[in-house]
Amino acid sequence: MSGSIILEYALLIPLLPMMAFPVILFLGKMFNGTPGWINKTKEGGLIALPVMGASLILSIWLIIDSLHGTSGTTLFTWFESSWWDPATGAITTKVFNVGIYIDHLTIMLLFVASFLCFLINVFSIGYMNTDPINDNRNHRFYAEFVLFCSGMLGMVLADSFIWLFIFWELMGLCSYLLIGFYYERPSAAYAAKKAFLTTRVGDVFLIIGLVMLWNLFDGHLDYAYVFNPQNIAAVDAGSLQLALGMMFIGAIGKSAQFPLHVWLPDAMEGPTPVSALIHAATMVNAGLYLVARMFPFFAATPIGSMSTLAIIIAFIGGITAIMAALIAFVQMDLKKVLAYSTMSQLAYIFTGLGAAMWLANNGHMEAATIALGAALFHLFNHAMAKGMLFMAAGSVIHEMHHAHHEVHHHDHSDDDHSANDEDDDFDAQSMENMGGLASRMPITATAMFFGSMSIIGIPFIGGFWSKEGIIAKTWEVAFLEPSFFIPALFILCGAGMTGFYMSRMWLMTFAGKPKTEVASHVVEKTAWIPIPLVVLTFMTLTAFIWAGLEVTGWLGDYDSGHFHGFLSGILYEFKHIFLNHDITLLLLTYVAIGLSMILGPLYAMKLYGGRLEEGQKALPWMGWFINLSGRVNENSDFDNSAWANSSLTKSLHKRLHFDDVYDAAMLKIVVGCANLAALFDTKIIDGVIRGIETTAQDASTKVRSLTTGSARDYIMMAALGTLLIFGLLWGVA
Amino acid sequence: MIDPAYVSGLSAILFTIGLWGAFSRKNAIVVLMCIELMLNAVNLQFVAAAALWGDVTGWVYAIFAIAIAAGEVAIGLAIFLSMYGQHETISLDEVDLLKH
Amino acid sequence: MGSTANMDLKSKEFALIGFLALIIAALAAFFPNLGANAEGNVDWISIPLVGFPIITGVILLAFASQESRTGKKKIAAPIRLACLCFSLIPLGISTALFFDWLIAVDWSTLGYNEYMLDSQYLWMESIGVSWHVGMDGLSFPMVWLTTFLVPITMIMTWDEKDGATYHPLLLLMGGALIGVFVSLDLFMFYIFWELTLIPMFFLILKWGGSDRRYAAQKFFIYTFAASVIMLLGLVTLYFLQPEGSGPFHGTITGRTFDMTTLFANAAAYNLGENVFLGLEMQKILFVLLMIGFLVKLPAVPFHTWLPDAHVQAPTGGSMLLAGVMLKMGAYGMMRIPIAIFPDALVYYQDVIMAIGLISLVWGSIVCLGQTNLKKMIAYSSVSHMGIILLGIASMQPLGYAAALFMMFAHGIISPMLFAVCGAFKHHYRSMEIGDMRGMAKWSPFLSVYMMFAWMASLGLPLLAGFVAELMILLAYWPIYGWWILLPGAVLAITAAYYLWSMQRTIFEGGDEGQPPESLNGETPVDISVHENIGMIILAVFTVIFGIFPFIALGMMDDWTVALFEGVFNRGGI
Amino acid sequence: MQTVSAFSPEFWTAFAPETVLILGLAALFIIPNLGNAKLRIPLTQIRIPWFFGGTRFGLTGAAHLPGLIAVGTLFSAFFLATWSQFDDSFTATVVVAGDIQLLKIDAFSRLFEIIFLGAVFLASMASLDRVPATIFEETDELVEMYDNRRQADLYLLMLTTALGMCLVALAQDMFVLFIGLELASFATYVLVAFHKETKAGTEGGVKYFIVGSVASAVGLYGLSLLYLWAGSLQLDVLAATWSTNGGETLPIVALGFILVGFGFKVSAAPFHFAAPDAYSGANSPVAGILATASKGMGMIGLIRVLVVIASPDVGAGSAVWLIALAVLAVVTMTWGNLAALGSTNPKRMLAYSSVAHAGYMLAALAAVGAWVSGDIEGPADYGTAIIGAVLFHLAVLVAFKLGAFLVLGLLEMEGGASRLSSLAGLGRRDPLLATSMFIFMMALAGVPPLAGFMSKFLIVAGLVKVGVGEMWASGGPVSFADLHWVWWLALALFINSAISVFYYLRIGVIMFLEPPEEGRRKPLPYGISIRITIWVCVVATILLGVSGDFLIQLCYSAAETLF
Repeated sequence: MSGSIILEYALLIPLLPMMAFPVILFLGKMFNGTPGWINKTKEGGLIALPVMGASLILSIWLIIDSLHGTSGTTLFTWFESSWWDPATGAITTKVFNVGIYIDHLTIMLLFVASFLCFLINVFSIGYMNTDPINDNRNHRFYAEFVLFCSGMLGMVLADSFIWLFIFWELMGLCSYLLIGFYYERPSAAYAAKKAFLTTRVGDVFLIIGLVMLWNLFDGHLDYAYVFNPQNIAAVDAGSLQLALGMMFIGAIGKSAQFPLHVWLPDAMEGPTPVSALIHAATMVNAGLYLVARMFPFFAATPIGSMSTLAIIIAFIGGITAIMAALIAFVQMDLKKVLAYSTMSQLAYIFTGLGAAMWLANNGHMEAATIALGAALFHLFNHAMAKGMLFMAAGSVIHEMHHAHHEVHHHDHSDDDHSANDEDDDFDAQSMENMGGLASRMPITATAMFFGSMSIIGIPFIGGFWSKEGIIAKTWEVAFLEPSFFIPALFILCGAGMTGFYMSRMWLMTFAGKPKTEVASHVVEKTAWIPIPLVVLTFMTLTAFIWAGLEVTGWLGDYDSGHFHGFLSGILYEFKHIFLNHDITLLLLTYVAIGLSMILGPLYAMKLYGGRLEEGQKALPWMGWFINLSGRVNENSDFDNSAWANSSLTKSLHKRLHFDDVYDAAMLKIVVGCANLAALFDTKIIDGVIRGIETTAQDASTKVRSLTTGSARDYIMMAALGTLLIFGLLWGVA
Repeated sequence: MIDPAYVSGLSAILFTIGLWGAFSRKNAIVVLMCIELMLNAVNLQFVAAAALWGDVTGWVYAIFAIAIAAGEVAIGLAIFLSMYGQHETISLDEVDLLKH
Repeated sequence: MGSTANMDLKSKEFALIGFLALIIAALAAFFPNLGANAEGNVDWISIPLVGFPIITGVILLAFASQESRTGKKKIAAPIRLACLCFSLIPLGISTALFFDWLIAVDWSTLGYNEYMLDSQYLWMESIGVSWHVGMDGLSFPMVWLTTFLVPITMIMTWDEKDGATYHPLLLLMGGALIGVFVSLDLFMFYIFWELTLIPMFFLILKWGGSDRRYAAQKFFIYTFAASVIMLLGLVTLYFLQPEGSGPFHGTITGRTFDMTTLFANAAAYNLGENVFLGLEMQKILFVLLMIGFLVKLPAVPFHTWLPDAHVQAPTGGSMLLAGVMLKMGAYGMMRIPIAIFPDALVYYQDVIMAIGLISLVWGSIVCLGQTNLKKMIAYSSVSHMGIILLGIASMQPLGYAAALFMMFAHGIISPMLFAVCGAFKHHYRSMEIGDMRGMAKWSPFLSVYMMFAWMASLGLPLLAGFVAELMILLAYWPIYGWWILLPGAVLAITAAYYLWSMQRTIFEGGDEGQPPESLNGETPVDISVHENIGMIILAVFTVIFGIFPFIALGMMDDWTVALFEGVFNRGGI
Repeated sequence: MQTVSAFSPEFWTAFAPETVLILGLAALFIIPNLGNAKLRIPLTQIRIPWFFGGTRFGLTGAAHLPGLIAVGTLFSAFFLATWSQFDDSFTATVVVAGDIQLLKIDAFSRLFEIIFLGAVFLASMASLDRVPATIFEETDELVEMYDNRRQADLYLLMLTTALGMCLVALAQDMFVLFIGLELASFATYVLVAFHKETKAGTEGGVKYFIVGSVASAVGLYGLSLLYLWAGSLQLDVLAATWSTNGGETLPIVALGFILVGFGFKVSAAPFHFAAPDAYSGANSPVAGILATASKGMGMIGLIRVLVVIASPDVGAGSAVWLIALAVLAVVTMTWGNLAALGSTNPKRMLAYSSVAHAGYMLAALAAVGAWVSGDIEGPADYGTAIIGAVLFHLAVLVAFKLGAFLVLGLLEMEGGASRLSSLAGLGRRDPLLATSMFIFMMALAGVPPLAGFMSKFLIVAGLVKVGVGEMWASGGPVSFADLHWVWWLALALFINSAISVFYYLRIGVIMFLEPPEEGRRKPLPYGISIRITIWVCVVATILLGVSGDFLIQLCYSAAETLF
């Protein structure tokens, strides 16, 4: 492993934010409410910003420094302990190190993390500090924010699964704290607990998986050792698959996949920047990162020995993709739609990873590389786009609020946010209250426009490049391994559904006439907020550059891949996608495009499209779309009532009853048993002790009642005693 | 001379009577008499044994035992008196403030 | 600090304190040099760590009794102050030793049955009792922990009522606890073992809650009965030793209570092919000894004294009880039965594992059903003590080191837990979960500490608790395989009851929160300054030992290695 | 070993303590009666001043005088005994009359003399302040108590008790021993009934007297049987005879009767019934004597009979009394502890606890028997160690049991200690006193590092030692079944002491937790001498626990003289 200067300082990347955490917290405790604290440092925002900037710069330095190949370093020994072999009596030392490990996967995620952390920090200064409800508690926000960032960066840089887990848990904590930011709201407190517990369930399996792995690789969890093919070949593939499966459950929990997905929608109780950073862009990717980390195992184990796990991963992905998309259809809450879409897109990536794993494990290495690359590239695109979308949504909600306050002539002095939520049932997040904002919030609308396109996979924009790859590779596997048809089919339909619900969201928000009087007063005026939107729009639009550089190939090969020439790359991509020699794949591509680009949006237009009101004018690149939607909407006499009243729709409104079932199980079964146990403990176990005492007391009264108080009885007793003694003497003699 | 066996047999009988009386009779004085009876059984025993062994010490023991008995009577009566002074009775059954 | 207000010292009391301080300084400075042991190094243990707190505690108690007799309260403040100063002296010494040994001493050179500052004096030659003290990787962390916790406890419960007796009792308690950990003589060990009961008994009896009478008696009798059984085992063991071995064997009995001799004998027999005393006798004695230790630990089903004792005990009492006293059980196990009865240990390995598992699972499940905050914490420590048993049952140096570190970490975390409960009791006059909502609004500091302590206790990484749990799991899986799912489930349940209790106390409750009725209308106040100080210190150390576990783990690991080489290694069991 | 004949000059020097006691008795007879009486020679008018009787002199008539005399006497006797124990020129001395050994001074008897004299000394010193419990009595009776005649009676009886006990300790002839026993018993009967103004006092006296004299009669009958069998009551003769033909019926019957006689003295169940009544009737110092010294007296008897005479080491059926004693021991300790568990009168509680302690000592004796009877092969120091443990127990018992009674005595000075609640609030009223009471309780319960723990520990050590025997072999395999059944006595003992903690602890709880009774708010009467005695007891309790080594050695060497 090569160690350059920056590697020695790489620890600073997570360390700086971690050290900023107590600083901000205590400064906040001290200076809360003082004008200097509020204006000069934005209640800590301007302390967090340079810190995040510093770690961004360091990260970029690190990335550039180690663009090609793997590198890493061991910083210090965390602790060491010993293992004893009863058979031989030999005692070996097991070392647990702290170190940095860098390969392409790390680089990509490191960039995503540090970049988005920085941007969202900028955004939150605009968002949080202009909201009266947050006064005197923003220091908590920023402190927990930087702590989270250090967790994310640390997890990415960690050189062993142990430290991955440690930072993983740290992120979980911060997510708990930030979801519960408005702790006084029961819903927030509940959501925070739910998020932590649900992910905790996954984490338990994760750590058990780690323990199994540690045992398999006789006492090593550091990547350098466990990714070494010889070491992998040495272990039994079956138990390895078991261990990885356990770890995968952890990933499911963290990335909100099928059985453990319930926490993500509720997590939207947190402030929007939190949703943007943690629940869209970074933390939820941790699960993907973990699974992606497993790739070398699949590559190095014997053919087909671990296909089962690959299939399971793909299945989980497929199921989640379609389920989340379905639920997203009926959501009216702007952020909830995005949350479900996040789930669905992460599911895509899981499916892609599953396909990659399967290919790798069955000896199709090149294909596997491409699939893996596509999946990770989609992770990248999705992170950028979804982060942007959330921030845009946040901006919409924010401005809606202000508009709402102005309309209702609230004086901002004693203004209290949640109080309003209780006073009037105006929900600033509900899309039913929006509409026609395209002209009033041009930047936001643009950002959301391109973001949605990237998520949908409109050709040449952002997600398109990666999504096509995922779908194609999945189907490729499906032809080799029939059981892959189901996930493949799911994600194919998912493409179309994405097209529908994303367009629906955009249209309901920005197109048509304002549905409420508030919406017509919205103005885009808060400082700081637009900056990240613009930057990220640019990032989304320039995704084709990465595609051209064949980032997929580079990402797919963790340690030795390198970028290709731009033009040749872009040409190759085009050929590969639009004029594929393989007819099935070609067909597939066009079906996917058709679904996602034509059918989904068209359907959305029919239902929710509409022109802006007179005099309002959207920016050109959105205008045509709005007008088109308006035309489609008018010219179609499409009756959706059957759909809307179907039982499926109802259960979709109820999120397919997952939450109800889980809550019931938790409250009825677990807590019920717990109460019984508590009762048993006091009544039976302790009852025995008390029983002994009472029996002793009773015996005491009985014994003492023999002392009648009459001397004659005493003498008689003595006489009896004499007889007893004689009896005993005789018995022996 | 008399076979000491008879004497000790007699003393055994006396002793038994005394012990029986000691816990069968209510009246303190009678109980005291029973105790004396037991002591006398002891005396008989000693005397008989002394005769048996032709050993003087037995008689000495007997004399000492008589002295002990005398002392016992003296003390006993004194205590009974004070008891009577407090409880106006010498029936052992009615003196049971202290119990359990 | 509320105390400074009433700290108007009369000159007489100044004189008193100064006089005491002089005596103490003289003792501390002079006696160690008297007790220079064979190697000629100074005996820093006997007087400075053990004798000093006990002596001063007794002296101050004598003064305090005069106070409560003449009814003048002036004396409380200086005595309190004196106790704090006196408790800082052992802390200073042990910390100095800690640093010294951390840097200077290579613990791995310290073989099995070898001790730091090992010094021995004749005590009762007729029955072979010697005053034998020394520290090794097993005992030293606990000693440091004790010296560390006593002043913290004093600070945190600074203005406990009737402080003139309260604080000296804490001092006494600390001395007795240290005595348990440093004693290398069975007799001495037992004496200190029982001596710890008395101050705790009074702490519960005088400063306890409404049902303190029952709780105090239960605590005393329960543990006393168990330790008496243990004593029977010890005496039997004592007479089963070869006659005339050891430095101070009794002139009458011919045996010695010296632990090191016992260990040496046992090891000599065990490492050979033959088994010390034979398996059958080992089993009996093992059980006899373990009863005493398991009750102290406590392990289900012997645990029911703990919730009562904790719920009734005052905050300081709970802190020491959970922080150090429970560890005595684990310490005793590791020190005596395991070291001399390896075969019995192997024989009962699965039983111990089962007991540990039951304690772990049962404790956590019962926690979930508790409505009283302190009772919940008490049961949670039952569950954590179960983890220690798992570590022992794993029969791996890793597991042992984990158990040791768990003792240490839990010794730092659980006092904080109980301090938080105490703060609830003290400031809200209610520890019932659900009596209140949204207290974070009213007492942010308390809420922060609560969350911190709760998180630390549920094993959040980078806090002290995590390392131990991780190591336990690592050591557990290879031996017991899928049983690991139970500890795993417990990790989730633990998180569940902790978070749930937080949700129902410091969260929710709307903008104004819902203070408990027990305050009947007063505005809730946040915790006081000295509580803050104590909490912060505890929190900081929790983080330090979470991020840099090797500080303590190093010597623990070396000790376990020495133990396994000295006790278990004989070509397979 | 030197031999002296009775009343020879060496005799008086050898028996210095007893001599002092006798002189003290004489002084107590004479001095308080000195007055300006004149004797008229008959048929004349000449009156010779004859200072006996008449109106007393102010000095000699002082109420405190008898007490002071008695205390002085007892202390000097105690001092002499102790001192003779520690000087090297001490040699065992035997008193003979003709060919009969009457008394013997050796380490064993000296130790017991020390115990007895110490106990009685402390008790009488405490009695200096002790005024009668006058809860339901009128106050003029208090004056009556101060009347020096009555004081003289009290201390006469005290001295007599001491003398009798010393005689028991010294006796080499069973009958002499018995006479000493009776002497002490008579004195204690009267002492118990000394409060003839209270119902409780007289009742306790009566019961104690009746049961006691029955028991002694039974014991005496046993002696007579023994004499009938052996033709002598000399210890050595009896031992010799026993070893030749101890298997016969007659000696065993005699043994049974004698066991009853001494069993009453040590208050072993079921002969203990009168004890609680007597303790609660008597005033506390006297109860203290009963619980410590007179128990020791009984133990001497048992040791002499069981270990010296009927030592079952040889001959057929030799181990007859082992099982009997073991059963008696277990029954006694369990009975005592159970009864004490629910008792609401502190004095009765202490009485029951002393029953339990008797059980512990009996168990130890059973262990000795088990060792002597040879079904455990072990070196000679086995039995010695255990007897030593018993002696140690008796010695330290004086410290904490008497101390506990003295604390109750201090409470009686302000009116009664017959209810647990009379101890309530002591922790607030007089913390030091409460602490010392708590220390005594903990010592009784056997909590380290107090003397009570050491004694209990030594006894258990003895039991276990016998139980384990020489099994340690070479660390080689040891079967649990090889443990002698005596080991289980140790277990029983421990279980019992675990039970006993409950009621000892309850005293502490009541003292420190409960509020004082009505009318008991004012500070306790001071009572300098009783407090001093309490302090002596506390210090002894702690010191003998922490470093009882020298006393252990002493008891061991004392026990050695038996074998």
